[in-house]
Amino acid sequence: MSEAEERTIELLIGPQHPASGHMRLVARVDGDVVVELRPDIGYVHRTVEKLAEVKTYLQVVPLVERPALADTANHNLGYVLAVERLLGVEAPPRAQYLRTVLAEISRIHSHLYGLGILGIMLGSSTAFMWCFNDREPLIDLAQELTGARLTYSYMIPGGVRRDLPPGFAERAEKVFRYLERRLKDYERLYFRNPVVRARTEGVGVLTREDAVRLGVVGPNLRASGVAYDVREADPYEAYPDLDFHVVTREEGDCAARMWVRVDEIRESMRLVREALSKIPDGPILHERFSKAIPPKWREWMEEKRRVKIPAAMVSLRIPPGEALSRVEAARGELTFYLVSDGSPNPYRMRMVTPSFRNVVLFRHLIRDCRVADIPAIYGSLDYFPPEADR
Amino acid sequence: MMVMLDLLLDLLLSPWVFVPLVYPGLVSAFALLLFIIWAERKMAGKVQMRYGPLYVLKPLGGIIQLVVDRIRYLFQEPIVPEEADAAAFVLAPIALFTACLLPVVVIPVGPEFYAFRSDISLLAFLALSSLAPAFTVAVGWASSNKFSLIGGLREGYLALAYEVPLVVSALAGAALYGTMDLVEMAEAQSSVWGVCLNPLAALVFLLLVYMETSRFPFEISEAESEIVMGPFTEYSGILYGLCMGASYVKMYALSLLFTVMFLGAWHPLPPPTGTVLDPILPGAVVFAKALAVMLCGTLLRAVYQRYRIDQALKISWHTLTPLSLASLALSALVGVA
Amino acid sequence: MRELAERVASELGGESGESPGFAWVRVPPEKMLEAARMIREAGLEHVKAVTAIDRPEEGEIEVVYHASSYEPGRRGVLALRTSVPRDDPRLPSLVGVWPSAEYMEREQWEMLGVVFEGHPRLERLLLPEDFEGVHPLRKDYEVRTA
Amino acid sequence: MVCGLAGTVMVGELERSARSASRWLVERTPLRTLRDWGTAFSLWPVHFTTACCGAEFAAASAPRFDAERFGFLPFVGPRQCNLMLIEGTLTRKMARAAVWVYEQMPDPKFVMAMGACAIDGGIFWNSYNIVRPAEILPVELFVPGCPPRPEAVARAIIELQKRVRRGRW
Repeated sequence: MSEAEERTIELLIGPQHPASGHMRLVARVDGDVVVELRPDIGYVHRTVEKLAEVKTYLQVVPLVERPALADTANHNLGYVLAVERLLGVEAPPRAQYLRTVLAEISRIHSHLYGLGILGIMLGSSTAFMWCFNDREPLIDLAQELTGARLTYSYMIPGGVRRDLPPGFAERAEKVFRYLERRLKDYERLYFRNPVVRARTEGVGVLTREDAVRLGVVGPNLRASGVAYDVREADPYEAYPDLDFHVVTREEGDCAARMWVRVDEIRESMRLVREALSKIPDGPILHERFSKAIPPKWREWMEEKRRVKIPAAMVSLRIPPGEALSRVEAARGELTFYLVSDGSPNPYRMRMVTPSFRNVVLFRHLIRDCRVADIPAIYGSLDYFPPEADR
Repeated sequence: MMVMLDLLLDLLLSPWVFVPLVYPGLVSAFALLLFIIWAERKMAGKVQMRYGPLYVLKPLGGIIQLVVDRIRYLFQEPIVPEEADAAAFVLAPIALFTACLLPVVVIPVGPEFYAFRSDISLLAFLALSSLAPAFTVAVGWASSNKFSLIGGLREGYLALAYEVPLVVSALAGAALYGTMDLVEMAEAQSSVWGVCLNPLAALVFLLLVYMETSRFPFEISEAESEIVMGPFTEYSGILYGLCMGASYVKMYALSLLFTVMFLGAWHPLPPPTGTVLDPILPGAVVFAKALAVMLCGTLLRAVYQRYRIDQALKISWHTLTPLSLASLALSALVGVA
Repeated sequence: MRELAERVASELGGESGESPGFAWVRVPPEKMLEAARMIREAGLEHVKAVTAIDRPEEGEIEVVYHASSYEPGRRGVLALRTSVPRDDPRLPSLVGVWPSAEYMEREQWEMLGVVFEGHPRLERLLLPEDFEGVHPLRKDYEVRTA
Repeated sequence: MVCGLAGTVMVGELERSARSASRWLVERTPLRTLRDWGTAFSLWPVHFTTACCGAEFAAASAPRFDAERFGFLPFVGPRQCNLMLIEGTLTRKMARAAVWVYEQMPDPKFVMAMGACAIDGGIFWNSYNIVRPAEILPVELFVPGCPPRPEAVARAIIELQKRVRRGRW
């Protein structure tokens, strides 16, 4: 054991530790300074890619959502876009708007989940409780639109399953006004709190070159000054006709990542308001599938404003081919690479989630910093282990 | 037989037995423990827009939640890990609890009702209260767990950081009245309270009370999100009850001292009721003020996050120590005038 | 992206094509490092996904790197694909060119057994220890369906 | 107060007799109901999120569904907790960690399996990396749902409290 080895002790911040989520951080610590940290992930590896190869295209929709429970709409959207590009099908405009509305609502309450986790990592149970309490009105909005709290399975290849309930826009407006008022209180207690600023400013700085070199995604990338957002780089669904500008910060430290998420909440609220005001009328399911539905069910669909999934979609066979779809999930860019071989099951589904691309940050960021910085940096990365392990 | 009873009653009511046992001593500390942690969870709940413990006793808002927790600790299996040093593991928390409770003996209850009086009783209090960090380090070492070792060492760092300015600001308070005897100090505050004379010393003293008992902005030795429960990680059952209670009891002792020195101990004096309780009434005023100080101390849990240890040390060495020296100069000035 | 794919294919004697969502260029395994450096100079500085697809009928494993860039103007996705024999899948690791591919290559090694030579830390990532030598994402690894 | 400490400090015969005396005392009905009532209202779950149901468990202790009304305070160390909530899928690696944490917890301890994945694998039933918690831990209560709604978690807590108060554990 060399002399340096002698003085360092190895801290296993294991799966059962308030600062580690579902993974183990093996930290080599010398006194109060962290010499080196190695993430040991794989505790929630539930083999989504292997299971996708034995399920039909429609059965994969709920499977793809489970890993990222805090932000299911964007994962569902990513997979459905990949299938639609394979089929060469486009969802009708109204369905695209509905998808954008649900994706943005899911982004807002996923950011609040991330800010809540950062709050409890810094030690303030109030920030955690406030963030998780203010998630609830948004979950109610999503529940009104789709019927489920978190796992919506709302988007199917070719459209969406339900239409907008009446009076949704007014309720959404009420929730957003409440959230804006709350964000002002957050600034006094949480974001501008002198203790939080002392703990997060200048901690875990990610320079612009490192962020680009390591392929980091999402708010962690935009906090280092790189103005890259898939909604603006490769606009999908209804984003081209909504005026959307990317939120970035320059410093790249924990506070900047926190502030990017706060500004993105405000940005998403504006996007949902605009989408709800400009939503066109029309069918919510692509006619390739809706003409396969027997006429008796079709009036039921118009009258109930819901979709009955046709048999043609359940046993969907896609000719051999491959497609790639990119979606801006709450935690970053989500890539789906789908290879089909004509059978009802996908031949190979590759799902690279944003948290998996942020794993490289642990080893890079948490180096020669304090032991107390480990939870601060971990919380600011908004890293969701089940999504990274898939 | 009756004589025996009277003798016993006199003995119980005599200050030497009453003070350590009942009022500022054991019984009131335990009763306070049960109340203050419940109050903390309820206040944190109120700030966080929720109820806090409720269904234990719904009409009274779950006030006996801590009684229930203590019962659970009592019947929980006290685990002693093999690689831990069994004797030190069990005795250290008991020593820690007594070390935190010991200084309370010096606090006078009334103008002529006190257990221990000497012209340097303030120094006796400070000496006794500086025993506790040593036992926290012992607790941290005894449970042979990396996290608790770090927690214990952190307590060691912090102990140095807060003892020095604490003693200096206490001396500044004493210099106001020119004496170190707590009873004379209390008497001298009949007209104007210590806080108005030297607010700087009071503020510094209060901040250091929060740092010493690891209240929220400085909850570093048992920082939950970094080193699980600090020195008390390996403790379960009633041993953990003792450890968790120790920091609250130390806060109780220090807030009593803060009340006696700065908040005009028992002034305004309650009217004498002529009953046997007569000498103890001033103590009730001191208890009420100390309780107020503790409640606002425990409210900090709902407001602040947690400092890093180097920031906390920087705060105490760079700002609080010079401030306490300045308060010493200020009280010298005020004393002269 | 399409013209970059043609340029790389013409220079290194591969073929290129277009698929929904990305352009691709196929290159024999030994020319992978060269093609990657050329794509890197063209400005695509990070990798979005590294995928290994097991094709038992052709007896080979196809490895696909999806590269792209954050700079405006070069945000399309170019896939660099190659195929290696199934029984001894060896491939030069591209971590030197694209550091962002490190964890994904490690995962593909663990799941499909594609050995990336020169990878700094080719060790276990997601699977528990008792998966020594077993590569679950291969087609011959059965999963209960009933 | 005495019986808690008796097991650790005394030596030889004295310890065995003290242990049997304390057990006899605790089994008597007045003290037994007191212990069950105390344990029922102070169920502290250990902070050990095994999978994605952790989001709904956090929502259950968030202000809207506030599980702390039942004395249910999510706590950090396994030594101080008496309830372990398996939240969602238990993979092989996490199963080892779950068993370690279960063994670290002091004696009156309960296990609750939350979510369809914890009951019988849920949507990942045919995955090669999944373990059913019932096989490795004595599970008291199963909470269905994927993820179960916070009301279901609150209902499970009340159910466990009734069972503990009746002393059947």
